[in-house]
Amino acid sequence: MAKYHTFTLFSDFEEAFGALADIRVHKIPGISIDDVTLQSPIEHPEIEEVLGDRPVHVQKFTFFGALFGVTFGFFFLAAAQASFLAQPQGGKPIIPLPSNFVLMYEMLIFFGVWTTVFAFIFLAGLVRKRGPIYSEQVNVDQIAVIIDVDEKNLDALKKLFTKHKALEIREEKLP
Amino acid sequence: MSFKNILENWSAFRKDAEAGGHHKYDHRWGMAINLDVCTGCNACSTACYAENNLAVVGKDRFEKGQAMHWMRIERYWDDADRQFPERGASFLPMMCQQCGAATCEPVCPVAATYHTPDGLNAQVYNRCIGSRYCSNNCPFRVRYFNFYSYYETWAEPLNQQLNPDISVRDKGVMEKCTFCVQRIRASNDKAKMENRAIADGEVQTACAQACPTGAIVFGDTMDPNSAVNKLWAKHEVKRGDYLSKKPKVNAEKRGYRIFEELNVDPSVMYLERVREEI
Amino acid sequence: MSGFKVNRRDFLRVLGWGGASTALVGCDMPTTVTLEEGKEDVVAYFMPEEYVIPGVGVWYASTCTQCAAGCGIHGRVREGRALKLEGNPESVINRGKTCMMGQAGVQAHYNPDRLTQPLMREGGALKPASWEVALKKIAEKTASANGDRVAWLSGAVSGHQAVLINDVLNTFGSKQHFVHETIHASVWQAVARDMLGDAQPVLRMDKAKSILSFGADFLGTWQSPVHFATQYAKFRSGKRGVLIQVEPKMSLTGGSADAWVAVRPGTEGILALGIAQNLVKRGWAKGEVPAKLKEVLAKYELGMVANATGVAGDRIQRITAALKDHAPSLVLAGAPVEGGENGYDAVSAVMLLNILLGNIGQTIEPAAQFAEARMQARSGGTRGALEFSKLAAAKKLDVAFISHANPVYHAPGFMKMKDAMANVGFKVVMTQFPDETAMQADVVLPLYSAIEDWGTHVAAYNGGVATLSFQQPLMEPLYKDTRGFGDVALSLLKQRKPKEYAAFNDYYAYLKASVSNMPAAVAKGDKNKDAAWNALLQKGVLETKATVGKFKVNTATVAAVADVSADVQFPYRLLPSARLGLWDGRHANSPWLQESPDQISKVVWGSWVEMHPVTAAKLGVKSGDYVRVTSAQGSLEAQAYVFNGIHPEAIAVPLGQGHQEYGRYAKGLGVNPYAILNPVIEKKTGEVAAYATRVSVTKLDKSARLVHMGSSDTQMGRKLVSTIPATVYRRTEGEA
Amino acid sequence: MHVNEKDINEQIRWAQINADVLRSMENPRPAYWVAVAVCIAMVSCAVLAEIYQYNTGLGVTNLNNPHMWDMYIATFVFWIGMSHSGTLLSAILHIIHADWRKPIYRFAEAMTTFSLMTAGFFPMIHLGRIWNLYWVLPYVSDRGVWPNFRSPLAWDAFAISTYLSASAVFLFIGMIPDLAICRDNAKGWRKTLYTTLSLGWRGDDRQWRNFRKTYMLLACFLIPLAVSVHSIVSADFAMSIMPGWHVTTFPPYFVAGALYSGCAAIITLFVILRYFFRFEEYMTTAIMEKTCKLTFAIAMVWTYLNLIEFASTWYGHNIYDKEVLIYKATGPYAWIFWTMIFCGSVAPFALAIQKWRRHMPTMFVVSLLLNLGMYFERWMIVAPTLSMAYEPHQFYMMYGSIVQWAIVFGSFGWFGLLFLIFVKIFPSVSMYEVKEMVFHRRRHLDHETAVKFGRRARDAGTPATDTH
Repeated sequence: MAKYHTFTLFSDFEEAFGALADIRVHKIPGISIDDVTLQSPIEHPEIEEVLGDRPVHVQKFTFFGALFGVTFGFFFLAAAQASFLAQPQGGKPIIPLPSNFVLMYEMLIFFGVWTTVFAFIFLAGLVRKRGPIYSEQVNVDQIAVIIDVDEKNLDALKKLFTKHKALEIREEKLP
Repeated sequence: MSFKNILENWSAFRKDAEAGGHHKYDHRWGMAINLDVCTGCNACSTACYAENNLAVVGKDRFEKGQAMHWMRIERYWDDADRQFPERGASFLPMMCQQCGAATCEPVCPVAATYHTPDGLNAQVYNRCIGSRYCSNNCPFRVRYFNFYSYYETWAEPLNQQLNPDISVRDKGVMEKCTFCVQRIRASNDKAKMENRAIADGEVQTACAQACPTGAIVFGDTMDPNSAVNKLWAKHEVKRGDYLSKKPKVNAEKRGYRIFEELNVDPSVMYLERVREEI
Repeated sequence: MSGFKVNRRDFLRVLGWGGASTALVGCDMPTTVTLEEGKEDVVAYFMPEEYVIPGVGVWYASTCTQCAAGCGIHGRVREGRALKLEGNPESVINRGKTCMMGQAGVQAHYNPDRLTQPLMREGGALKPASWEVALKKIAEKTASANGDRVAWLSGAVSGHQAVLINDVLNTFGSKQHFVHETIHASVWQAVARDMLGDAQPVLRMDKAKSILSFGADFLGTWQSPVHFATQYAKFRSGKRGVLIQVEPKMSLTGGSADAWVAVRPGTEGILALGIAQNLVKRGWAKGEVPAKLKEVLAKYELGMVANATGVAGDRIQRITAALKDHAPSLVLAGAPVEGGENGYDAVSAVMLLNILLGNIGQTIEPAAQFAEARMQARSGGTRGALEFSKLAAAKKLDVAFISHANPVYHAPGFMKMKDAMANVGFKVVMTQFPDETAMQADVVLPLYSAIEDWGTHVAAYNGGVATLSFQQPLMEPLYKDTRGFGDVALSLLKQRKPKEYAAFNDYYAYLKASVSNMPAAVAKGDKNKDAAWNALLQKGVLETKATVGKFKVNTATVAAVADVSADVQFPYRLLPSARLGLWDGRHANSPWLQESPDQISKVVWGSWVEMHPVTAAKLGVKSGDYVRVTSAQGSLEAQAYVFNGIHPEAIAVPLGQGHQEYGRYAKGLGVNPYAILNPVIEKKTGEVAAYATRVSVTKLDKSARLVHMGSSDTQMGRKLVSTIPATVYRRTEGEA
Repeated sequence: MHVNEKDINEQIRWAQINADVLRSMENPRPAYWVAVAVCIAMVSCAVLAEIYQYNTGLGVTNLNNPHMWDMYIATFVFWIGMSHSGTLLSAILHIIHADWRKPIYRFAEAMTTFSLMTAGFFPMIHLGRIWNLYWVLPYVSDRGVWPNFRSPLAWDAFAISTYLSASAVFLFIGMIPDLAICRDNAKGWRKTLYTTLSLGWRGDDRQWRNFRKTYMLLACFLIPLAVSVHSIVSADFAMSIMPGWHVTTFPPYFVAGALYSGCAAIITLFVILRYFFRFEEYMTTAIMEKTCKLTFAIAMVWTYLNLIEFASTWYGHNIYDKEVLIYKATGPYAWIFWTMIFCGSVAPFALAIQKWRRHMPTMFVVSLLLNLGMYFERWMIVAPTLSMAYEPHQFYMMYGSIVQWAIVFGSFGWFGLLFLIFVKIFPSVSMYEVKEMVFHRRRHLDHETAVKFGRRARDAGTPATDTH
C-alpha cells in the first residue's frame, strides 16, 4: 500500500495544536503522534503538551566533553612540564597545581563547548538530506505539521486538518 | 614522554618553595658587596660594558630611559634636606640579584628565563619573545630590553672588541647581568677537564675583578671555604625564606639583602655603609 | 676583522711570550688567527699550529697609558684581537685592579676615528701622505733648525720614550722639553720638595688611621687613583680609618668621606693654618714648634678662621680632635687648593699639618726613586704649556714636536695656543686621533694605539717601590700606515745621527738591547738575556734598584695665606673640576666613558654647571635650566645641576667636554671651562691657578631635561644603602 | 513622571519583523561606504605604524626600562572588557529569562566576538619579537620546549582563544534560525552563503528542542568563561608583586569594569543602529531604559570596588602601595586619574535620570564618556605602577609615542570595519527571538488561551520577572 508524505500549513497556532491534540487522542486510527513532525518559526515549549516529551541528549555529550577537557588538561600540562624539558624556576615546583588548575578550567570549557556544538549539529539532524516538501512560510509566521500516512488514512487526516482551518495541505506519494 | 615518569617523580616535581623548589644545586653563585669601601667610581660598570658587549645607546635614547647598564652605580643623597651632604653620598652598585625565588621567572610566557642548577637566573636570548613581563615584575628593575638593533650602532672597528664568548643581542630581546656566566662556564669546563672542583676565586666577574677597592666579592655560596660564603656567615645573612628564617643573633651585623621582605631570596648581600660622627 | 693584518712571523714572535705568559697568568692557552694580506685564511683552522686552540684567549702583560699613573695590565687576546683589559696583580701600583679609564683602553684602540695615515699640510689643508714623504719633509724642515729654536711639547712621559725625546732634542742642542698635564700635582710636589726635601713622598694610607684631605681627590683624579683606591681599601678595613674631606665641591673622594666639609673656595689654606693653630694651642703638636711659625699661626684663631672659611669654630675643633684621636693621620692637598692664586702657601699650610701631627716618617715616607734618572717620569703641570705658548707667540720657535698631548684643546683659553702655534715655523704632531692640535700641524704622524705599541714606563708616583713597567703589543696594528712612537722617534734620530742608531732597525730592538743592558734587569734570573727578557715581558713589571732619599723637614717656607678677594661683578668662583672617566678630556672620544655617568651628578653625554640650591634660588634656576657662566675671559652655556654638595660661593663646570675636533663621539659636545679661565698664575710655582677664576652666572630662558642616570635623589625610606655609626662597626668587627 | 510602556509592540506582524530586519541587510547607503572608507583609513594608519615599529624596534614607542608596558596592554584590557557585554546580555539575561534582551543581544554578541578579535592583536603587537609569537602556544616542538604554563601571559593565550571560539560559536548557533530565514529570502552568493551556514535548518520541533538545550548549555558555559577570562587578564597584574598591581580585588574589579565598558558600548551601538537602520520598533526606549538601569547598577559596583581598592591600600599601610596610590592621585598622571573618576563614577548618574536616558543623543554622548573613563582606568592600572614601584632609582614618567597612538587608533577602525561588514551580512536583530518575545507576551496577555492550553509557569519564554 502506498505511503504519502503530507505537509500542512496553519497560520493559527492554536488550531494547529488542536489538530495535534486530536491526533494524540487517536481520532484517526493508525496515525500516532510520534509520526508527527512540527515545523515552526519559533520555539514552542508548550507543544510538548501535545507532542509528548521527546528526549534531548545534548547535555550528556557536554558532560563527557567537559570531563575529558579537565582530565586531558591535567595530564597534558603535567606531561608537558615534567616529561620534556623541565623548566626549573627558583623556589617553584615543576608541576605547579594552582596555576595548572586555571588552564584545566579553561580546557574544561573549551572541550565542553565544542562537544556541545557538534552534538547539537548531530542530534538536531542538521546538515543532512531533508524531505522534499518545504514552505518558507514556516520561517515567517506559519506552522507546519508533517506526517507520513498510509493511503487509507489520508482523507481522514485531511478532513481533520481542514476542520482545524489548515491553510494548505500538500502531499506526495512516497516511493 | 611517559606518565610513568611523572608518577614516579611526582613528589620531586611537586617540591615547592619551602623545599627550595625543584633543585639540586651544584653551585650557588653569590656576591657580597661592601658599601663601606665602595667609592662609586664606575670601574665595575665600565668593566661590565667591556666584558658583556653592552650597547652604548647615545644621548637621546639615554634621555628616553633606554640605557643598558647591567651594572649601575646608584647614587643617593641622604642629607638632601641639610645645607650640605656632610656624610658624603650613598653609592649602591645594583645589578641582577640572581634571586633564589626570582619573580621574573614564573611570569615569562615562554620560559626564556629560568633557574640554572648553579643558582643563576639564566636569560635565554634565543627563546625570548620580548613580552617584557619579567622586567615589569623585577623589584630591582635590573632587566634591560633591546629596544633597537644596537649592534648596528657599533662603528667599525669598535665591533672588533666584542667578546666572542657571548652573543650580541638583537632588538626585541630582554637582557641582564649574568654574573659573567661565560667566565663561570669556562672555568667549569676547565675544572672538569682537569677533573677537580672549581677553586674559590678562580671565577671572577668582570666587576669584581676590576673593583679597585675590592668591595665586590664573588664566589660560590655553597662552598664553605669560599670568601663570599665566609662573609655571608660572618654577617649572618642566610639564604631562603624570609618568614621562616630566624632573626640574627647579633642584630648589629652589617649584612643585609635589599628588599628582603619581598622574599625573593637575592644572591647578593650588601654590607652596610659606616660613617664616623665628626 | 677586515681592518687588520697579521704578519705571521711577528705574530709567532709575540706568541713566544704569550705561551709563557699564560703559565704566569694561569688562565687560558695560547691561540692565534692566521690572516694573510687581511684575508681570513680559513684553511688554517683545518691545519692549526700545534699551540692553536680556536676560541681560547691569551693574556699578555702590558701597561695602561690611559693616564700617567702607569698601572700594569693584562690584555686578553683571542683570534688575534685584544678584547679585554684587566689589572696586572704583579704591579705594585694597581695590584691587579683597574679604573674605568683603564677598562676603556680597548676603545681608545678600536676607536673608529683613529688616524690611519700621515697627513701633510699642502696649501692650507691637511692632505694624506706616505711616511717616506712625511719624514723627508721633516728632514728638510729640521735640517737647519738648532738650539733653543726647537722645542718638544708632550704630556707626561717616562721610560725610554722620555729618553728618546731627550735624545732627539739633544741632536738639535735643545733643552726645551715642555711637559703639559691639565690634571697634575705640581704644587704639591713643589711644596713637598721644599718642606720635606722630597718631591714625591710616599703616602701610606694603609698605615693612616685618619685622612684629612683638602680637595685631594685621591680616589678619582689625584696622582695615582687606582693605587690610592687599593690603599684606601686597607685604610677602611680593620680598625676603620676616618676620612675627612674639606673642599668647595664634592669630589668622588668627598662622596666617601665620613665628614664632608664645605669650605669657602680658596680659603682651604686658612683653614689648614687654623687647624694648625688649634693643634699648637691645645698642645697636640708633635715636636718643637719654631717661634717664627708661632708668629705666623698667631692670628689664625678660631673666630677669624671660621669667618674666612665659613667652617664653624667647633667643627674645626672637632676635626682637630679627630686627627689627634685617630693617629697616625695623613693630610693631603689637591686641585682646589693647588689651583688657588695662593696655592703654594695653602699647600704649605697643609703640609705643615703633617709635620705638626708627626706624620712625617709615619704615614709619609721618602720616595724610592727609579735608579735611572733619564728614565724617570717627566710629570708637569700647566706651566709647560704656558712657557711653550709664550715662546711660540714670540716667534722664538722654528720647529715644534708635539706628542702625547693636545695643547690646543687643553691649554687655558687665555694662552691663545692656537694663534701661538701659528707663529711656529714647522709643527710635527704625533698622535692617534684627529684632535684640535693635529688640525694645526704641518705634519701629522699617526701613532700606534697603546695596545699596538712598545714602551716602558716609570710611574711618577710609584707607591714606594721603584719599578719599570713594560708596554708590549697585545695585537698587530689595525692600520698598516700607523707607527709606534718609539719607531718614529728613532727614525727622527736616524735622520740626524744615522750611525749611532743604525744597530736598531726598530724600537723593539732598541728596547730589548737597552733593557737587557740595565744592571737591575739581569741581576736576578739566569744570565741568558733572552730568557730574562721573556720573563720580564711575562711579568710585565721589573723591580729595579731604587735610591731612597731622606727627609729634611723645613717649615721656613710656611707663610700667611692670603684670603681670596671678593668681587661684585663676578660673585662666584669657578671650579673646573676634573672627573675620573673623561679625565681632562682625552677620553671624550670613548663611547663607554661618555655613557658612563659622572659619579656625583650622574650626568652623561655632556657638560653641566653645578651650583648650590641657595645660589640656584638666588638666580631662580632649577636643574635642567640653561645658564651662562661669564668670566673676564669669556662665557659658556650649559644646563644647571643643582645639588647641595657644593659651596654656595662656587660654580663648578667639569672638564672633559667642549671638543671642536676629536672624532664623532667628542666633537661638539658640551663646553670646556678652561676656555674662560682668567690668566692668574700661582707666583711661586708658575703654574696656572685654575681655581682662581671668578665668574658671574645668568639664567637663560631655555630649559630641558638634564640627561642623567637615575631618578630619585633620596632612598624614599627604602633600605637600599643603609648606614651605621662607626661605634657599632667597632663593636662588631672593628678589631678584625 | 513614570512612563509605563511596553518593551515592544506585541501586535507587530511577524512578516513585518522579517521584512524590517532583512531590509537592514540590503542596499547600503552612501553613509555606509563612507564609514567603511574611514575605518579602512584608520586601520592603514595602524598598519604603517606597526611596519615602522617592526623594522625599527620597540624603542619607537617611548617605552623604557621601568616602563615596559603601556598603551598596548591598556588597550588590550579595554577591548577584552568590551567583549563582556555580549556575554552579559545574551547569556546571563538569557538564563534569567529577561526577554527584553532579545531585540538587542545579537549585535552585542557580535561586539563580543569582534572586540575579542581586536584585543587579540595587542599582545602580539606589543611583543619584541612578534615573529616568534607562536612560541606561546602549546604546540609539540621537536625540541620538547613548551610554553611556561605558570605565566599569566600563557593563561591569556589559552583564555582568549577559548573565549573567542566559544563566543563565536555562541553567536553562530544563536543565528542559525535567522540564517535559515535569510536563506529563504536571499539570491546569488548570499544564497549559497546562507544555505551553507544555516546547516539546513527548517525549524523542526526536534531541531528546536536540541537548539534550546544547546543554547542554554552554551550560555551556562559562557558566563563562567567570561568571568574567568577577565580574571585571568587581571592576573597579568595581580599575579605580579608590583605595588598597585598585586591587588586581591583585581579579578572582580576587572570583571565589573569589563561589564561596565561593555554595557556602555552597547548603548553607543544601540543608538547608532536604532538611528541608521530605523529599528525604533525593536530597539525601543523602554529597552534602552532597562539597559541604562543595568549599566548604572554595574557602574555603581565598579565604583564600589574602586573605593574598596583605595581603602584597602590606604589602611593596608604598605608603603609601596600607598606611594603608588598617592602618585596616581597627585602625580603627573593625576589629570587622567580624576578624569577616570569623573567619567566612571560621576557621569553614570546621568543614566539615573529618566528624562536623559530616554534622550538618545544624550545617551550616546554619555556612553562615550563612560568608555573614555574605562579606557583611562585601564591605562591608570598599567602605567603608574611601572613608573613608580620599589626601586626609586628607576622611577620614570612617560607618555606613549605617536606610534602607539596610531596603532590604538587603528584598532577602533578595525573593530568598526568588522562590525560594518557584520551588519550588512548578518541580521543584527534576532528575528526568531523577537517573534518568540511578542508571541509569548501576547499569549501571556490573553488569559483564557493560557488556561486552555494549561500553560505552566515553568514554560520557557515567559519572563519570570515580567510583571509590568
